[in-house]
Amino acid sequence: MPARPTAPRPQNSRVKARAAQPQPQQQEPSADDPRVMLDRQLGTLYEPIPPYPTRTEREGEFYSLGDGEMFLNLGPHHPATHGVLRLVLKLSGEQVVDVDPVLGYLHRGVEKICENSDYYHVIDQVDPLEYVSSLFQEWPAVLAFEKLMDVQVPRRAEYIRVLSGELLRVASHTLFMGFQALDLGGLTPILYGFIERDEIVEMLAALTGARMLFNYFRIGGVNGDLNHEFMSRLGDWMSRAAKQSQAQSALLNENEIFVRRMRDVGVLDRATALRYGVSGPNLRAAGVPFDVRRAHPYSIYPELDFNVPTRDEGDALARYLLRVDEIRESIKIIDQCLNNMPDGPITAKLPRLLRPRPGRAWAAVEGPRGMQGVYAMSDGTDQPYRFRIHDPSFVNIQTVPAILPGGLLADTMAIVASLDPIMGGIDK
Amino acid sequence: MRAIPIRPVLAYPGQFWGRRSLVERLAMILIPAAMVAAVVTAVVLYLAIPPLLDFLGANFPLIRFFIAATAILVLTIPTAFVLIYLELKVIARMNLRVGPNRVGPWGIAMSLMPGLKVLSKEDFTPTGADATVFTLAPVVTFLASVMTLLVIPFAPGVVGLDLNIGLLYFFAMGGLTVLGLLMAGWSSFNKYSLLGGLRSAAQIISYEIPLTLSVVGVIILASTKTAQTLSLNHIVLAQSGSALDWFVFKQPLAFLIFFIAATAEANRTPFDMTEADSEIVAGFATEYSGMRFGFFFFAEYVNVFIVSALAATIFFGGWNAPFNWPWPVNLNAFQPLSYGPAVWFAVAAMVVLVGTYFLAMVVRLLGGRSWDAGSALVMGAIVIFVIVGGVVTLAGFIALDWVRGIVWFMAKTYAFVITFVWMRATLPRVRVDQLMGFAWKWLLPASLVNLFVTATAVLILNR
Amino acid sequence: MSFVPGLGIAKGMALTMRRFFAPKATVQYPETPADVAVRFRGRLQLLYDELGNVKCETCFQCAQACPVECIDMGGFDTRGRFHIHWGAAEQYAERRQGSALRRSGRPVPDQEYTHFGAIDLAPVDAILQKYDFEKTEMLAILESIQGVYGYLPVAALKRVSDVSGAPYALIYGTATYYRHLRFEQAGHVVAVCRCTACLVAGGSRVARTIARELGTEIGRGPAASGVSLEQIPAHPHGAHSPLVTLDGKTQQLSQSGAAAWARALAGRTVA
Amino acid sequence: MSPANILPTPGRFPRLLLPVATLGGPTPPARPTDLDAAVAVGAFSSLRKAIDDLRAEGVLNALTESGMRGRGRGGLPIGEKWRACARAAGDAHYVVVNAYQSDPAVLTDRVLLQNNPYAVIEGAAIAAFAIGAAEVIVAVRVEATEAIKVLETAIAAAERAGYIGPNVLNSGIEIHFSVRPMQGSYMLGEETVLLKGLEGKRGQPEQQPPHTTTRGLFGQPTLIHGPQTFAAVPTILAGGIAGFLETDPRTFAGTVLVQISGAVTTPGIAEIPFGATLHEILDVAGGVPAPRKFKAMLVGGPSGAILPAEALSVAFDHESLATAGAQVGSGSVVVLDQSTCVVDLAAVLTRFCADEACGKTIPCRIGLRRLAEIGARICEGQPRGDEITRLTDLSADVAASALCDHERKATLSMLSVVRYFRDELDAHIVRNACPAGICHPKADARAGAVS
Repeated sequence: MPARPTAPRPQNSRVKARAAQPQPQQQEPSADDPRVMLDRQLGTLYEPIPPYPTRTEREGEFYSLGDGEMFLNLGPHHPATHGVLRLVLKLSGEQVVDVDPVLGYLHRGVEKICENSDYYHVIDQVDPLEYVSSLFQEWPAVLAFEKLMDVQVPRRAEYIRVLSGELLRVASHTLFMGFQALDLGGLTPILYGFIERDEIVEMLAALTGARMLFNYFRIGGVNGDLNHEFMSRLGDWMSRAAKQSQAQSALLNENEIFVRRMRDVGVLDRATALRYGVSGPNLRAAGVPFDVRRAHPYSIYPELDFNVPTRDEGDALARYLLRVDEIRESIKIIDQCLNNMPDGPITAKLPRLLRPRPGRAWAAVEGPRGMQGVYAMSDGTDQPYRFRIHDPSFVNIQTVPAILPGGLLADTMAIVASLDPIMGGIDK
Repeated sequence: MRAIPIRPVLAYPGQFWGRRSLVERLAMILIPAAMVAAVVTAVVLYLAIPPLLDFLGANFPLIRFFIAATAILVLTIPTAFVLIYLELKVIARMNLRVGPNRVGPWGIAMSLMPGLKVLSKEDFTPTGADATVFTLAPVVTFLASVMTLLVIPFAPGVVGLDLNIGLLYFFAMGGLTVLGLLMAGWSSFNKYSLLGGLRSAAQIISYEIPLTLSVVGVIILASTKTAQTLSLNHIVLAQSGSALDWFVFKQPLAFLIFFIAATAEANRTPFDMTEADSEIVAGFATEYSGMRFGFFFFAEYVNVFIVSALAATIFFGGWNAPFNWPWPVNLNAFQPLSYGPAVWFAVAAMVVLVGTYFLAMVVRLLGGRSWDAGSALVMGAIVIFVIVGGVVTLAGFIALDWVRGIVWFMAKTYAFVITFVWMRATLPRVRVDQLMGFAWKWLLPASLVNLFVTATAVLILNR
Repeated sequence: MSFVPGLGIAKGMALTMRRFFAPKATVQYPETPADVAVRFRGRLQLLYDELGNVKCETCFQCAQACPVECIDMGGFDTRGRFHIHWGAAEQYAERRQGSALRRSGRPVPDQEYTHFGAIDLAPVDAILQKYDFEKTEMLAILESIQGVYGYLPVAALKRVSDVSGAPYALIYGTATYYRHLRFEQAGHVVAVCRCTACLVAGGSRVARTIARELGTEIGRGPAASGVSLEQIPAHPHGAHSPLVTLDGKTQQLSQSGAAAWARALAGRTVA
Repeated sequence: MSPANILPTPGRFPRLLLPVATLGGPTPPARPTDLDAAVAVGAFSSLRKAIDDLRAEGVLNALTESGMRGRGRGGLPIGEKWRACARAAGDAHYVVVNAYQSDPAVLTDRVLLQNNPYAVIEGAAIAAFAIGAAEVIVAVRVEATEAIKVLETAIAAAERAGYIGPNVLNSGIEIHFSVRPMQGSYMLGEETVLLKGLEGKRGQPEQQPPHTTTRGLFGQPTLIHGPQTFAAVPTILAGGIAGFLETDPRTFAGTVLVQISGAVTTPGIAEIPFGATLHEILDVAGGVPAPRKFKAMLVGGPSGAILPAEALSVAFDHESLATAGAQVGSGSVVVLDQSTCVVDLAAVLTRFCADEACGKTIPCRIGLRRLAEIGARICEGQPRGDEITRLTDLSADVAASALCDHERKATLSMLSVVRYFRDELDAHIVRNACPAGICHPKADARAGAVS
């Protein structure tokens, strides 16, 4: 076979012909042609005033600028908004005059999805909502379905649920302390927070198999029993848990700059908190000792003794210190759970296909950010007819227009961080 | 042999160059370039030396100033890189992290990377921005902070220009940086930068006054010793002798005020309002990118270096040793240059080459198989240079006083730099109005009181 | 809240300085493998169906599509051929390191191959040079490697993957698909023709009895007896059917005689 | 008589592909690779005609008007296919001659290449010219050593003479030929699998559309046909469109090579025009010798169908075979006599198709294996209750979700047994008896079995 020339072969005729044709001329100049002039009002600063006529009186009043005032878009793409939250601030100088929080950037219609999935599938649909503490989302869903199908959960499963829930509460609060300091400019607490949270999350991975979205609770119990790896890690962590969180808070609680930035900032008093329906640490910091574990007891909380820390000032510092106290309480609860953990099965007997009787059920749980509730309605088929999720952060974020005006721009960060909102739960 | 059908050649980088690692590519470019440069400079020097010498002799001071100015400008960039690396590592260590350790041995090249990245990025001007002011702002900021280095006495003879109004010049140039920040804030047509610019103006102006007043006390003390009280060199000379003569022990309150005001001046952590990440995104530098942002980035770190240098000079006796060495050691017995430069050069070359190979073997033995020949050699060369450098500086430290001066000066300055970085790792940010209130209500009165007390003390004691 | 103004800040600074000297929490991931919990559900691994054979046909489509080449397979495939197992699926460190080095153009250090059985890789480089490292010539490259070594050693495949830059999954996929490429040294080869004419003449019964006697299947490779059973690709014209050849030589076999012949062959090689 | 020899066909059958001495036809050149003799008989004249006066557009029009169909399994009109490939944009176009005869028993392409290489080369060159391809790849089986030798010498001779190569008939067009021997998998016969093999990848078929005419070899537009299609193209352009239509307007234009084997007096390869009936094909091979009686005919290779005596009147072309439940397939016709058990043969054929499946789609990988198990159960006499309904449903699913022709046609053998030999099937299932005596050996029926 004669060796063929290895010179690169010319394109075949048709391709060469097409390349030789003159390129079509561009008629109108492209958008980024420098000669194209922007519209004439370049001189005035851009104001994010919506083009459509104002729909409500409140919106009209918000979007009318006084003299010396300007709008500032804080978010949705902003380093300190805990996810995709947009706050339209009306500033006069650095003073915040009015706020309009815009939500919905993360909305994907989870409640509608749950209506099209069977009862098992709903549980892991609910996990990514409040992703920092996903067990507390599964818990109310599972409780509601158990009420619908009146299933009796074995005691050992209840204890394991409380144990893993309280562990996750500690992890969530540690992370909160880190983010609060980060929003005020401290670089180190966020790292300490993540190191401790990682230890707890690794432990939960040994128990449930996942680090963040656990999908561990089942209707009538839990997915996996305690195993040696989980118990050894838990024991190791318990021995130094109290000392660790104490050291972490020492860095911040007495730090003058931190305290001066947080005291009397974003005061949420009893009346407004109750009027907005706030729940959880933000409410208890305003002096109302409401805790779902005590007010509407569920699972085995009545048998556990722990007290509900409350503070009266209602400012950002109070909310922060309250969460530090709650970590201590949770560690006490975990200790009690470990000491009197009963034996027995971890799940109740259930048919493979769940068709609960037509009816409605409401169940609520005390999550790290407040009352997580689920209102499930079933119509006898294997898919829930309606699956309403009550998320505490959604309510907490509504109080922002009430407590933000009056403070400075720097305070917005402190206040929003102290409310500890999770956008996944807000937008659902 | 079956014919291989021809098909479109995929865009695949040349086998040879595409397969070389970064180290090999650098070596293949740098080594030949270095050799050529050495030969060329040798030839030029040989030809140009005689006429050059007498021209220099004629107008020496002008040449000296010109060399000093370029030296300072050239030195600021490496100091900035060292500071960036120092900050990355120290903050990481404090966060229980390890910090950069992948790019280059122990992550040394990590500070180089942002520098190169900033050089390569496109720096565009946003629409609506005032182009000229937008472009000039970084220049003003960077030059203002670099020019202050001219008057700082690094060592007895080593000072850019020994102005007799050194301190006044220093504060004048320091004040210019705020002009740059304002220009940047206003011109980038972005609300966040506007806020950042205004904050920086308010902050630096309100801290300028306590800063200058706190230094006046030192000037009064220095006037008891020397005539030219404003010249930094003379302030350092005034503090010669043992550590007890340093002004920090005579002016403790002034030092405290100076330190707080200096952190605000350099926009460092408790007071980094102008570039508050969590509040106004990146403050005045929000719209900047590419080398313009690079200037702001370096200006910040050079500022930290300058402020620590000034603190060391005024309060901690610049290049004075804390105590003079009781057992005098002199090296005049050992006159290295007496044997003639050729011998000296040969000895040095021998030591370096043998050292490199020996250490390369040691590295290969200790490091195990993960070190291939090339990087072991490079590592050996680095270690031998470090050792030789150490020995030479030690000899210099003992023999020459300006080497000793530089070492003490750098030690003190970097102690201050580390404290600034330490504060950045720990403290959260102060609110703007608290910042202002603190300056006007606390620092200003304190500095006035300090001034009054020092004045009366000098008056009474010197009578 | 302590009354001394600077105390809180000082305590904070003291804590950070203490932590400066404390042992660090970072785990250098690729060097020290992450200690993943036993019950961790995020692990990529093959599942078995109720009959106990692997659900996955190991056709390597996913491995070839994976941009970072972190998917790899082990165990037996549905045709019973044994794949080289890369160790526990979450041991990504060792493999990802190799592929990361390769994609960045840096040479992968040699010691990666040794635990696959050291062979002389010079002929492989010669073959790659001849085909100009062309990924599309993979079939020709594999055939020449089999020509040199008599089978396809894994070290050679790894070498081809590293030098030519073709993802290992592509090479492994091609190597396991074509019947004439084999992974074990070929001992005696019994070939059976399964063309329609031979099938009509009872060829499949003969093939099945031989397979049962030799304890292997067509294309599975040598079983305990060391004899591998292959399929004749095309019926050479002129040969009578059903056609059975031993190492190329045709055998006169009837359906009944096949079993005895095969048992004798297996016995002879084993004994 | 070895299956590779060429059977003489009756005079009225047109002689297009094999230049074999027929009663009264032109005498073929002594050596197939003798270029001058071939040119004398008219080789490469159509290529010159195409390049000089017909131009690319003319060639496409001529092919469309002739209504010529592909000889492969699809049997689609090739005019449209070439035009689509010509129009498709791509960096480079390719022409692939698929001479990889995957059916182990069929040697038609190999014999064609040995006897008439220049027709195939000229046809491929015309195709390359028509669609603007600069590269023609001939994929052949490694075992066809004789065909490869002949083909390579023919290509070298043609290149030296300037008919192909860098400057085709000094018209400035470049057409380079290369021969690629392939081996290793039955599936390589399918066109997209062959392309994967040429690219050195795992041989698994691709979704069509996009057809290979728009995204083929290396993602560029590729034209793939068997050697018989390419060999017929020059005769169309030379004989003019009319020459083609004279044979029989109602059937397809052109002829196809058929491999006749099994219980016939003279097994071999015959050139049969489309439209000839199975009976005529049987007569060409001399019919079934005296002691044996004709029972059935396996048409279409391993994934073909088993047709009974009544179906002998069916014409041998794509549409009518499809109605009879068979396919042209690899062009193999196997004649079966009384001694073969049709059910056992169908089961074995399905087993073969299941083993050779590439495994890309689940119905083909798992479905065919279950079908083979059903066939095996029937033969071994442990059938489950509703075997036939499960058989037909499963076959329908497998064929419906087919990704390539192998999967689509693999179920034909079992279905044809259900359709035509229902009594023999029931004998196996109900009475657990095998009329032909293969599945359950009865003492007396053994004598007739073919050893």
